[in-house]
Amino acid sequence: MSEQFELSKLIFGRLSWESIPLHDPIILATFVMVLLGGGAIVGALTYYKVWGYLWREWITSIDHKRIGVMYMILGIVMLLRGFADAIMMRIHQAMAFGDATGYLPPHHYDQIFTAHGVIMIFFVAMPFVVGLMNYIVPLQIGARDVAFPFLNNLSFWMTAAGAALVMASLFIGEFAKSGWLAYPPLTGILQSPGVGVDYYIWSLQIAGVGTLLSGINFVVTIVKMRAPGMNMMKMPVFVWTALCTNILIVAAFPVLTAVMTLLSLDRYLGMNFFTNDLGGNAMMYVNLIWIWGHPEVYILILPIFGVFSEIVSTYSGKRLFGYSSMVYATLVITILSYLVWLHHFFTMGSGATVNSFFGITTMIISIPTGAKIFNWLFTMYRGRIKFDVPMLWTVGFMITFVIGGMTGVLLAVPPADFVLHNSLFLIAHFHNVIIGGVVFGTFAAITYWYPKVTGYKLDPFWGKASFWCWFIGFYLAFMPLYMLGFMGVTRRMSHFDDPSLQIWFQIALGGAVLIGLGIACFLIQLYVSYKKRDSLRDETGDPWDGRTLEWSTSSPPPKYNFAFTPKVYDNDAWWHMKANGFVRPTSDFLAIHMPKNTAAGIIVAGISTVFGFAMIWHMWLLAGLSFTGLIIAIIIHTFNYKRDYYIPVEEVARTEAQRTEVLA
Amino acid sequence: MSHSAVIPAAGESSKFEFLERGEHHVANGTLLGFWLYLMSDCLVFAALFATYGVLSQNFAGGPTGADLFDLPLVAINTSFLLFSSITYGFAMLQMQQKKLKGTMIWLAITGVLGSAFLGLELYEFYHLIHQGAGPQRSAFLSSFFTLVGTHGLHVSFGIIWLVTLLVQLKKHGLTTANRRRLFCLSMFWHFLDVVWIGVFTIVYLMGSMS
Amino acid sequence: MSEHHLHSSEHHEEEGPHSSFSGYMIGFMASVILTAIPFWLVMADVLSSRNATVIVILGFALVQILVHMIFFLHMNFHSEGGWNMLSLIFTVVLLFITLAGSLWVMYHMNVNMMPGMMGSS
Amino acid sequence: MSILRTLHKTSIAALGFALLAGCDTVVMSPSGDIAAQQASLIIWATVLMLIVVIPVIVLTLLFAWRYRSSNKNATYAPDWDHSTSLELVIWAAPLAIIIALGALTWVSTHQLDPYRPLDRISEGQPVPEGVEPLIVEVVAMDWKWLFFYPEQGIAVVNQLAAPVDRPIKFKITATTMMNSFYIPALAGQIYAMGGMETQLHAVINEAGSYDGFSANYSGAGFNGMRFKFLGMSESNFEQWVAKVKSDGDDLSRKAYKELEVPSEYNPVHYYSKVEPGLYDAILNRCVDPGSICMKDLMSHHHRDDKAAEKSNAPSESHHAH
Repeated sequence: MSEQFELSKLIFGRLSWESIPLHDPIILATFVMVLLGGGAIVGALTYYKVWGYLWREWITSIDHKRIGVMYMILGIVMLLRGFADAIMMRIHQAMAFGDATGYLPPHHYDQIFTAHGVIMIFFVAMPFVVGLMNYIVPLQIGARDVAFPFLNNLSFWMTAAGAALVMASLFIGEFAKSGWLAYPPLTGILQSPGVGVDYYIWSLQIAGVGTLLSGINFVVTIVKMRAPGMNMMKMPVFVWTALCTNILIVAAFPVLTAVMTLLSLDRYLGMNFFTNDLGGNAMMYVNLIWIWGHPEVYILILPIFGVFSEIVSTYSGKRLFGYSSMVYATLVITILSYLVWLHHFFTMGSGATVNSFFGITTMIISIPTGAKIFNWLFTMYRGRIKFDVPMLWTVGFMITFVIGGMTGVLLAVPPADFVLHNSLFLIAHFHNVIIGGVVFGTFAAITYWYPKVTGYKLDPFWGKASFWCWFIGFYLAFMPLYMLGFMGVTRRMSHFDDPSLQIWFQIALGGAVLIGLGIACFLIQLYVSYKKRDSLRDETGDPWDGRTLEWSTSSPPPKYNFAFTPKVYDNDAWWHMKANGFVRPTSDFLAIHMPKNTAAGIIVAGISTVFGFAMIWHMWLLAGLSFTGLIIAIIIHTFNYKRDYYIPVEEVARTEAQRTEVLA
Repeated sequence: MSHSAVIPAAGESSKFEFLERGEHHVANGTLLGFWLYLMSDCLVFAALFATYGVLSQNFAGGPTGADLFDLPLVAINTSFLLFSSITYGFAMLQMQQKKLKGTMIWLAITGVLGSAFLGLELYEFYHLIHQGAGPQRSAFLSSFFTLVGTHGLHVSFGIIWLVTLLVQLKKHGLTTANRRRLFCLSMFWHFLDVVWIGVFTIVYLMGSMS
Repeated sequence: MSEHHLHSSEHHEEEGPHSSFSGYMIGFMASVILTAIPFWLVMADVLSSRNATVIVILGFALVQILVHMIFFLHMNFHSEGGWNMLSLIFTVVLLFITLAGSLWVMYHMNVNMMPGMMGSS
Repeated sequence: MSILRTLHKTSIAALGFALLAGCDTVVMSPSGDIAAQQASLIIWATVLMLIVVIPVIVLTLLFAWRYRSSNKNATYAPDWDHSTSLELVIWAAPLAIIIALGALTWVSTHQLDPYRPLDRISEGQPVPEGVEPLIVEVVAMDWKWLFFYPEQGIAVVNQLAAPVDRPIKFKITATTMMNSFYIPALAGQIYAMGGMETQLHAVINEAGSYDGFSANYSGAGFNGMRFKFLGMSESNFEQWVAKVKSDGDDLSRKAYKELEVPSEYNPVHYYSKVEPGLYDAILNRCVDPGSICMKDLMSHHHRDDKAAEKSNAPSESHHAH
């Protein structure tokens, strides 16, 4: 104990100069690049004096639209990191055959596949879907903001804080070498004494709080803040899927919090939940984390189903086929997603009855999912389909996703899973549904709603290029992995003996490169569209002849979204308004009650980051201080009773008059 | 019908009233939001109870619940919590009658009872650790300490909140915002009571039976 | 359901359920009794069968939870337009799935795998 | 089952390139009966699902083409959004397939349960009267495999041998990490975990040398945790055992402790003599002198329930159901 009281240990914990991986040229180069890039950005921001603007209008903003955009930016930035990990793995695996060891030492490779999984799920896919819901849901239900605007800002910064910790692990210490779900006993203190697993735990804990809060926020928003007349069965499908997703978040993330806590108690306090000895049981960890993990999959894909529902109906110029069965299918999936978790560990040996029960419940999910696919199909049927870029993504999704669904059901047959589990077939399967579903859906959504956010459309040429790169790249990258799975090749390998496998990995690398080009095309698209924004400008606010309320306001929408709250008569509310001679009001505006910006979100999240970092490095003094600081910051925030203000009527009138002028 | 929707010229009348002309009142969602938070907290406890359920027989040669639990102590502790529930109820009744002072007094009594509960629980923990039955001893004890400790941690936060709220009541009185907070804390406090019913039944009573 | 909710939201300042002294007292007395009996059952070892005691005290716990829900947490089907109750029911279902599912799964794993239980085989 | 095989062969053409190639792979054309049944299950399940998947893909492309906005000849019905009969089909078709697949799953999961002793050694060939399974005790270590042959009294690191057409019963545990014991040519995988014992019943039908490995990532040395599984004739197996016996060292507790030190890419190593009860001690985590075995710990506080627990304890026959 006495050494614990050594002052430097108390302050710095186990952090020392050795923790900075200066010996690793790859990391060092990355670090230098990040330093230069970051320095350039900071310099530019300072030079153009935009810090004040950023602070006032973005960082402290409680406007759901701004927060939504920040989530999307976070997602894109982290996508680049996650993809960098992916391409490094693909290059390494394509090289490491026979005598060649590849260019990554195993300890580095193991961190990369762990970081890739964690980043892509928690800090790419989650920010994307949460960001989309943030931007779109309030607009679609005719609301002016979310139910708890401050919490919304806090949620974002907590997610960003988690991402920051993961990024910090790259340069200070290491990340977990455990796979993205960090199964013990590998992640126990005996087998992983380093800081990697602690980075994993604290980044997920902090980001998890943010996600949970935003889940609660959106359930309340959707339940309480819908426009008059919009009853449940008149909500747009995207709102429905958002509701179910957020219900799942509220229901599932507590379990993640609990299981991460148990793992940290094992690691920090020497408890015995998941240890091999003294009665611990690692299988319980696997059981619990998948009780969270399976709903998580649906948290990601449900909103994307909503996105495609909106897009397919808009671009087919047609009502969505089978609205109510779409809603029921979503609800059924929501419930069932909580009943299938064991299919992730059939091979752990729970016996035939348990295995077949969970196998069959898993298959049942494919029924409502199949119904959704058919509903989109019959929305296209007898439509007038315009093949703008979002529709390309949609068709690409439908074809790709059914293949992923099929291989998923295959994996749900326990005896088949016995031979395919943990193989590259499994990897191919979930990339098939996540890329084919979540990623395609996100790009479709970005293209679809981009004009709403910025006021100009995205350049279709680069959009199409991006789509084809992604689409072909996906098949090239992952069909070989299906094959390799049949050859009995396991995931997470850093070296292979059998030279006949190499060609498949090389093809997969080609696919990954193509996907990289797809990402590049997307970034170019953003740039080109910005340059050409005048010719791509949309003045109407409704560039696609849309059907739902977000298209009834200007692009970008004013702070208050709607000068007057719309009344809803139909589930394609805006379509109905257009068809029945809606006239935009030009007078009699009222002052609008709005929430005020606050810095509390970033302060609380910032202190949380410090606390997480201190815990990771066993800096007990800092940990204690920052935890106390956290509580005090929250209490101080609760003493702030003046959280709202009125936008004066003149400002509303002025904003609306500008729009009238533009429309004329 | 034409599928190209044109925004009709101004002045054209419509048979639908498309806009809420007055100010649109949005119901405050705090109570529902807080309720949802409690539901999510419930699932944290579900995971802890499940863990306890699975590991509760894994004594690893160490002491069992029957060896360790002091039921009279638990009974006293339970009564503290039960009394604190009713005193919080009285605070709410005072609040309904718009009596600030009465609300604050009953709230303070609730806080004292909560602290007594916490003190007794800490005493129990100290005692257990002292006799070598700490959370590191076995999976059973890990899950026991974690489940009961998590509940205790919630009570601690409840007390911090309660004190904060007392200050805020003193400062601003029974405003709408403060009454809303009193409602939320009330839900939180009673929710902890509900969890405790599960704890004393499943952990202490069932654990004491050999 | 939501039509109703929308109307109820019009008079919005009426927040939180209204409670009464008698309500709290009934709840309190009931919980005292419902707490005392299980403690007595276990401490005095009243029932000879362990299983019977477990079932009875779990029954008491369940009833007491209901009492707390109704008299202290003021649960009913109307508050927040039924959403409180809906979310509670949903949570209880998930609670049941988590608890029963985990115990079921882990029981089977233990039976299949724990050497202590495999005994001499 | 012969129909299955025929279907297996004929469906190749229909299933297209991916599965065509798939049939040449170890998972799709294995050498052990269990794995073969698992492979044919994959084919069956895939065929069942393709009944829906192929029409969906075809219809997607067809509708996308036919109802493109430039095709003014196609019908346009912007308000058509419901058809009861169509929705019935939409829900019923997947439902029917899932019922079939569910039934298949239930039956096959029970039949191919790794805990279930074999009742046949290959298609149409029941296990001959009086043939007892060869017992192999498997320990996944950091990072190598240790195989005990209790009947032969030998142990081997990173090599496994078994006679063709004789059922094998694997009892599987691990020292620290969670691993997965997998020989694709023989049978599906099952986890190996410390303090736990999983089981696998399988049979190899063709002589040969097959890959075996851990399928579950278990840390730094995971990559080198590979071994060869040798299927051989009964007489060759006898010779192999004799060779192990003549060439091998002693596996005492002390030698085991040395072996237990984490290492990677271990060469094959033979042990001609094994200290009695060593596997049991590994499983019960009491190799270290003075440590108490888990099974004794478990029963320690169960004195009152001991009788009840014994009757609950699963017997071998229990799993046969």
